[in-house]
Amino acid sequence: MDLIEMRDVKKHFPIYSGILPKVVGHIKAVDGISLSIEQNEVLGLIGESGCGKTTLGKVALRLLDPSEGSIFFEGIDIAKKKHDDLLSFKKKTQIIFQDAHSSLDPRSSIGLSVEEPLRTHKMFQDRAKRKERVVELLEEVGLESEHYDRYPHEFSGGQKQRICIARALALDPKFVVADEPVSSLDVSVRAQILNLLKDLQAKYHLSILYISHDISGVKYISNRVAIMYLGKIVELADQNEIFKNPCHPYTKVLLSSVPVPDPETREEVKLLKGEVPSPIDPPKACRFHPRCDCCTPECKEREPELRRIKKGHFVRCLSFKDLG
Amino acid sequence: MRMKKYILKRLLWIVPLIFLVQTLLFLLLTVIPGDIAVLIATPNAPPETIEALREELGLERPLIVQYIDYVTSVFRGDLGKSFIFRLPVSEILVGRLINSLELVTVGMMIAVVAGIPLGVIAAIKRDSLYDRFICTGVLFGISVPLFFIELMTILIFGLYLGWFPVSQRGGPIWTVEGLRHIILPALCLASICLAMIVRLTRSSMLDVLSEDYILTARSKGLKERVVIVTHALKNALIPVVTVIGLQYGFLFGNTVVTEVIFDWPGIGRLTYESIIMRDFPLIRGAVLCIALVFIVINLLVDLIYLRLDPRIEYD
Amino acid sequence: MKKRRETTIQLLACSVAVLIVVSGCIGQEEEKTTEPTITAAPEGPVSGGAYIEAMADDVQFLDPTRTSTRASIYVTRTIYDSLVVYGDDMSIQPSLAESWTVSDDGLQYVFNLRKDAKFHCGEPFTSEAVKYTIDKIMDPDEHSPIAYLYQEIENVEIPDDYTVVINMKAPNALLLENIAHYNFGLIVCPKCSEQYGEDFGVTAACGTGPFKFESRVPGSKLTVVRNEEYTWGPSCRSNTGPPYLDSITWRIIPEEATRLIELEAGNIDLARDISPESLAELVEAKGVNPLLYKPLNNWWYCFRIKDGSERSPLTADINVRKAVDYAIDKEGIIKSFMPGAILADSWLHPSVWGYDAKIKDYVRSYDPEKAKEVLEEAGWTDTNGDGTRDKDGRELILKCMTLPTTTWQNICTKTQYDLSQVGIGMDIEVYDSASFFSLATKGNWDIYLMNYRFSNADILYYQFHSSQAPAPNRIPWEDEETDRILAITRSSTDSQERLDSYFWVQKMAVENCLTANLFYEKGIYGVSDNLHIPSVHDSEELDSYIGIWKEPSTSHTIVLSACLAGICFILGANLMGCSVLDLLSRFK
Amino acid sequence: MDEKPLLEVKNLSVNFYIRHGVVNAVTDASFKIRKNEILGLVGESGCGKSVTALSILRLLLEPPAKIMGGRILYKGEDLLEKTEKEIREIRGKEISMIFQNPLSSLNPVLTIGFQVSEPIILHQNLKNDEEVKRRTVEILRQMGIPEAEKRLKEYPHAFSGGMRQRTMIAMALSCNPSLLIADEPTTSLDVTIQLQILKLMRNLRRDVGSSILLITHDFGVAAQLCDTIAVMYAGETVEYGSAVDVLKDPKHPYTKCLLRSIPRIDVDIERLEPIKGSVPNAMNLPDGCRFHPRCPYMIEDTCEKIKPEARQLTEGRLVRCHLYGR
Amino acid sequence: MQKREILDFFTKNRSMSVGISILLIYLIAAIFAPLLSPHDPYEQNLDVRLSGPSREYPFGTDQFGRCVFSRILYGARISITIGIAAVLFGLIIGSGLGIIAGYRGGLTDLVLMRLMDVLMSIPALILALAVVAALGRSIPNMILAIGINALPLFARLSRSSVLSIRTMEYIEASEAIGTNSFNIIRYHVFKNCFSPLLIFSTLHTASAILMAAALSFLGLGVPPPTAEWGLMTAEARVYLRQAPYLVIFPSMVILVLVLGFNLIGDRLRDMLDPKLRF
Repeated sequence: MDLIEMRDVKKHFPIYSGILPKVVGHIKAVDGISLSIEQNEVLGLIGESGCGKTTLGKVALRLLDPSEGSIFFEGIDIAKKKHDDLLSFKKKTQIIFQDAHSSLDPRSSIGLSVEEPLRTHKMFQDRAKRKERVVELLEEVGLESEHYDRYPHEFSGGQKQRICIARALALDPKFVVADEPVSSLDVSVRAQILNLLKDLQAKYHLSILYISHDISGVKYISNRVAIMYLGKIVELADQNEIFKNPCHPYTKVLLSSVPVPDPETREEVKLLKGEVPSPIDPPKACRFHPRCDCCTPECKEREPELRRIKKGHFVRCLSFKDLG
Repeated sequence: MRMKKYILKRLLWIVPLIFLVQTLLFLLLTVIPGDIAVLIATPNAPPETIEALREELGLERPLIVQYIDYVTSVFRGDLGKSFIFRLPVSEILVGRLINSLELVTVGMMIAVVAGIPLGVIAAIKRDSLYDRFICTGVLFGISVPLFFIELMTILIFGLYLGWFPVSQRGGPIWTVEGLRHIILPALCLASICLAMIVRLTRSSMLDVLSEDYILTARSKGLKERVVIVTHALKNALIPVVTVIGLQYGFLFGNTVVTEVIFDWPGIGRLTYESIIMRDFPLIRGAVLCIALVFIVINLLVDLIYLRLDPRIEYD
Repeated sequence: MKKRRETTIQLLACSVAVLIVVSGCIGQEEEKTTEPTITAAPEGPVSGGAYIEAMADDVQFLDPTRTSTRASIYVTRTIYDSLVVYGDDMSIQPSLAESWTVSDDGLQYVFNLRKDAKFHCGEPFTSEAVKYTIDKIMDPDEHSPIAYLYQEIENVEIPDDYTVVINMKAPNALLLENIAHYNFGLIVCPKCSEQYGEDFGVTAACGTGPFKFESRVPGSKLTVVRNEEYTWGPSCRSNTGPPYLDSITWRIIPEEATRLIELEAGNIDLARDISPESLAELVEAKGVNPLLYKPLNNWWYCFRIKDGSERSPLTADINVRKAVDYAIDKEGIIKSFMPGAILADSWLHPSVWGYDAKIKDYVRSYDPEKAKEVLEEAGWTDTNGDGTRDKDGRELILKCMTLPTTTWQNICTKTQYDLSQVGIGMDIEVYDSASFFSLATKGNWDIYLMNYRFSNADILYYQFHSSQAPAPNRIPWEDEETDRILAITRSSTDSQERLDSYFWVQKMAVENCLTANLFYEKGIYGVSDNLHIPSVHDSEELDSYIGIWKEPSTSHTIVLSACLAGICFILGANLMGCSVLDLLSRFK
Repeated sequence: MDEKPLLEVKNLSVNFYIRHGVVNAVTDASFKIRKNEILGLVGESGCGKSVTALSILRLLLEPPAKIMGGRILYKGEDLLEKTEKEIREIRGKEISMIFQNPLSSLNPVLTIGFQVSEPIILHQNLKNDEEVKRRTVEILRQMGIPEAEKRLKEYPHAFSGGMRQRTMIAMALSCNPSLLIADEPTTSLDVTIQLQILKLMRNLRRDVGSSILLITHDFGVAAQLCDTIAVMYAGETVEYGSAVDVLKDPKHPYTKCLLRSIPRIDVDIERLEPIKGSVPNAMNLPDGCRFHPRCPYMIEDTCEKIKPEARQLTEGRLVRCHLYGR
Repeated sequence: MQKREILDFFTKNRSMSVGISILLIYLIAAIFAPLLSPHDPYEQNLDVRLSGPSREYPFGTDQFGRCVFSRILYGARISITIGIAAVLFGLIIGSGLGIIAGYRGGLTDLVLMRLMDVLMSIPALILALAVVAALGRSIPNMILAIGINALPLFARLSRSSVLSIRTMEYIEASEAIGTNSFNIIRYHVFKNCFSPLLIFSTLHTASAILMAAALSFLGLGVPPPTAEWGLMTAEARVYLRQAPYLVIFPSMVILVLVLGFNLIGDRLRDMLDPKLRF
């Protein structure tokens, strides 16, 4: 049974202007996404900046209220619920941000920050037991117990990200959204954090939504991969399937334009024409048609859906038949 | 054009603001003990005379009636007659407002003309002797009480050296007589905001000099002077212009002490005297004038800011 | 090419600045040359010269029937004339009324008017104007602040153009004095008053006085010019013809220090309202000297006897009042804060009719020991040892009210110190004048400092007659015997009887210690040397400026400061020009 | 093959004197760029690669920064000895530079046309405004900016990240410099736009004939673009060689570990091998070989004590490590 | 850990220690005024009236012959209390309103901020004038008058710092954990917007003291014979030429105290929040 399933979720940010502020347009950040993540699975979400991947992550955790659509977590639709009855959902889900420095309160010690989830959900009665649990978590992510009273500005970037991970694991959640966890770290430290995430996922059977624009990192850590373009998922498949034979034209260009650290493989790569269109009024029908070089007149009228072309491989492009 | 809508939006806000300022003022005025009738009648006058005088000035009417007339009359554009001078308030205010604006503008000009170059140089020669000297000077500048500077200026320039007159207004500033009279009070006003402008220009200049595009400009091989003036100065002056505007509004409201000491017939002194004399129409008119000038200046500052900084839209 | 354009604009800015400065200086020159060139010190009065005077408070407006503030009085006395005026010896002298007769029952006054007087607007001065003025003051709809002075008048008849008959409801010996006193008797021109209505005295004023109203900037300046046809000046004055001065300008300078500096700088000829503290300064300064005059101004502390609306006064107990009177060091105040003042022994100023030297032996002099004895006897002892006396639980701390002017605060602080020496505490509360008088009427205080200028003994009626409670009789003293005697002072026609009754009232006030009279103030003017004032007598100070004349003033060193101002202006314009240019060229 | 290199940096060392102490940002950086060649200066953040680039054009602010030693030979002359005026002649004309963050490298309050035309006016003293405008539009169009003519009047905030980087490159190349220093030009760009910029820079060598010093932390970018690569760690160049040698057959332990610790798209890696510890603090660098605390091949009591020299293994191949002989 | 770091910052930082030592001197003077002052500040002695600075009277005597030096010592108590009390009044009420407006947003924010605009548009001195005239002259009324002026400034500052904190990710992280908004304010928002408020209060104490002096100067300050610097300057105005030192000494004392506060405020700003500009 899927842990979390999103059906046709939409999130539009209104734009206000004029003397009496009235809505003149919408930024269609997430424009109809249906996605499901099973237990103990890492789903990679790749997309260029401005495609709405972070918004999707936040909507999944109800940090942002979806404009439309429903989100089923363990069978219960939490799209429309109010704050108080979301507590049990929030206990089972967590988020890790990109910039570890700004996601830790500079004025409170890291012990307190990691302890906050325990305090909010009143996990243990007295402070001693809570502190013991925090020290256990810190050691889990590779820090020592005497770091408990230190302040965030005394740690390196990598260590701060470890603290955020420890905080995320405090309530041993089922579902974690990792929004670009490593892209602000040094190259050598990046590997340490990726490995840590991989080990913790295996140990606690977490399901992780790993959001990133660094494609090689996603390839390393995720089981299934989804490619997002202008608020819609254009391709979804298992990790080795999608890297072996990408079908959607955008996925092809995207994967081929990643520079490979091997000087011999320098074949000419097709360049994408033009710029990413603005999400306020995206192109009609297939959103990629202005930049797609195998674009047919039909692509300009009909909106393609996400079709199943093979077991577990879905593509949103008219030139692929639906194999049922 | 977007700007017009923005200006309209800001101007629309003035109506409720005037209404609120009026109400606050009316509340304050009703609470203040004593009234003008007691002052006009000689201390020996019996209570009946005072009652008669209050009758004439309309102070006997029930509070609600007074309040409604008081508020609506502004929107009818008639500010009523001053209790003391029996002249229409608008006539008195116009002259005094211009005097105050003149004094504050000259003061501000001196502060700006002296402040900005000092601030820029202090930023360029950072941590040099010059910079430290300017910083300590600025610290003293903002710490010294205004009335002390004024008394000392009167003592030194007015009395011992006798260079400039210390009281009254000698006419518009384009005549020598007018200029002689305005120099001392304007210098005192300039001294307090000069320090503020120097400090702000220096810190905003330091910010801009640490930006990337300054490095780009230098990498093009431009002379340091050109980099400072074309690239750095314009960016640095944007926040400075805003604060100068706010400073002008702040100064305009606080010229009471200066005008009392230098006997400058400005609106600050008029407000002070009319509060002492409990001349309600005059108080209301003067405070409204100052509030309006304050609002208009804030609007001008925002417009200049939007005009200078292309990044910001009118929303 | 950009560089060249900049420099040309800067040059332009400089030349414009220089031009203005030069024109300013030239403008300066012309003014001086119109002065008469004779420089020898003339003996007799010389006509001509613009006389400038500085005052602290502003003039309200110039309609004598509707205003009575002190500053307005100075100006209205120059624009209007009254029927009778005070002579130098405070006797009633003819002015617009050549002669007058009073009926023996004191109920009818007949005035015979001069025939040669004319109003500024050209209207001849007739009795009709007198009737119009008095009726206007008494008319209840006009709400005139001085209506109470003419309460006893029944009506005014004008049998012909130059005789006026005033019938009284009840005899009031003080009618003539009220008319002569200050601005109460000034006659307005009926035609102009009707024509301007509300604005009469505000935008225009028309009377028979030696000067005509010319211009006014509220809050800063007021100017009157000489009335050429004026020949009907009161006979008791030294000059009855047109005044010597071309014009009089009153400048409003609230800050005393600034008034002094303007006086020394020669920008003004006379500075009024100089506080005694600056007397020493005036003496040293060159080119100016102080002119002391006796303004019939009495300072006193008024005690509260009856309960106010919220507070029962400590001074209800007569012993406390006596102790306070003993404890105040009046000489000390005079020596340090009121140089030239004379010690007050009772209510009336020695040169006011009704003063009697016999009162001296009832007056209490400065005797702190006696004050302590009085308090001990009355049971006020310092039980809790905090330095102030108390009695059955109530601390003897007097609540004193005063005005914010420096002299008032100095006197109160000195008294506070004196009283603390005998164990009486005093809290000083400062109120500005508007709230001071209305709070005084409410009565929630023990003692308040007061000074009032009056020219006749009728002040006693207002202070002690029960009908005058709650104001100006703020003690309030309600006693039939006093009321009866006070009625006699007004009604009886026999002057000796009035003298005895005045004396009785003063003795009563001193015995009951209703007030602690301090001193009679010596008024101070700062006067520049080239100004000549014939006489300053008690009631009208500068007697409508007819006799004042001014020597031709020597030019002051204004050339130096003109150049300095010019240089600053050029520098400023230049700096302004290039910095504005700098900013503009960058913003294109 | 070995005619004089266009630019040669020998044993450059730069310190920063700040309130808390002395930061030795660059201790011993040496590499050379031949004409028409692209050198990649690769290293993690904080290894001093940007400081090296800035010190070539002497763009470091003197009060905090101070060039302690070493020589920077450009066409035979040492740039460190040149006077302020001479250096200004070179900046923008001979050597020009583009920076990492396009958002903040363009002056937000000046128009694009003005900023691009500044070096042209300064260095190419063309006769009148018309000629300058034509040259500006031409260089912008050459860099692939559509309707360049219309865009002169616009302000930087109206451009996207990619367009702004193209403007920066146009600005840098407007006077046909012989060396372009690119400090992490594509780090803040999306993958597809990064590819466009890399393609543009590769064509530069062909169209403009200028050699490029590319500073980056991404081995992929270096592999795709550079002829030779120099790896820097903690202020020193630890390895130098042709791209193929350094990437295919890395000699220095740091380069080896680094290549093994980055995820690859073309190879399925079972488990990344991260380098233990973290980048050393430039205030107190470890003595001996800077990498010894994190080096898996550390030789007892030689690597900690003795500071290795840069040895030449073969022609054009240097490495700074005790493993390769005395 | 953080305490130690701030401490060594003090020692290294010269101007901060100057500022603090000035403040300490004034506090000592205020507390131990009775011991330090050579004469009783209220004891009048008319024979030595208006005499210049001498051994016996370090700062000379005023018009009542009172020792100016001891009056300045006693005056320290009043001026410092007025300054600090007015700022506390503004800080507590102003920032309270500001935080609520900042965090709540929407209508409450609009209403509160517009009210603050009204207070801002009436010039500071005129507002103080009206308040003192209405409630009478006393120290609490002066504190109220100056406090009301500080209200909008504190409200705006705290609102803007709350708005900037709200966008930080650690607030979003707490919301993700599920902490309700009250706890978020208590744990995170308040602690983080404390430093800009601390900086602004030190700087505003300086201007509060100047305002108090200006009020007394206009005759709206404390009643006589209280020893307060502003009142002393106001009273001495008349003797400007005879005894200029009567004006110079109190004003100098005000200048040095305000300088102390400004020094501390500037260094605090550089130390705690370098990005804060106003």
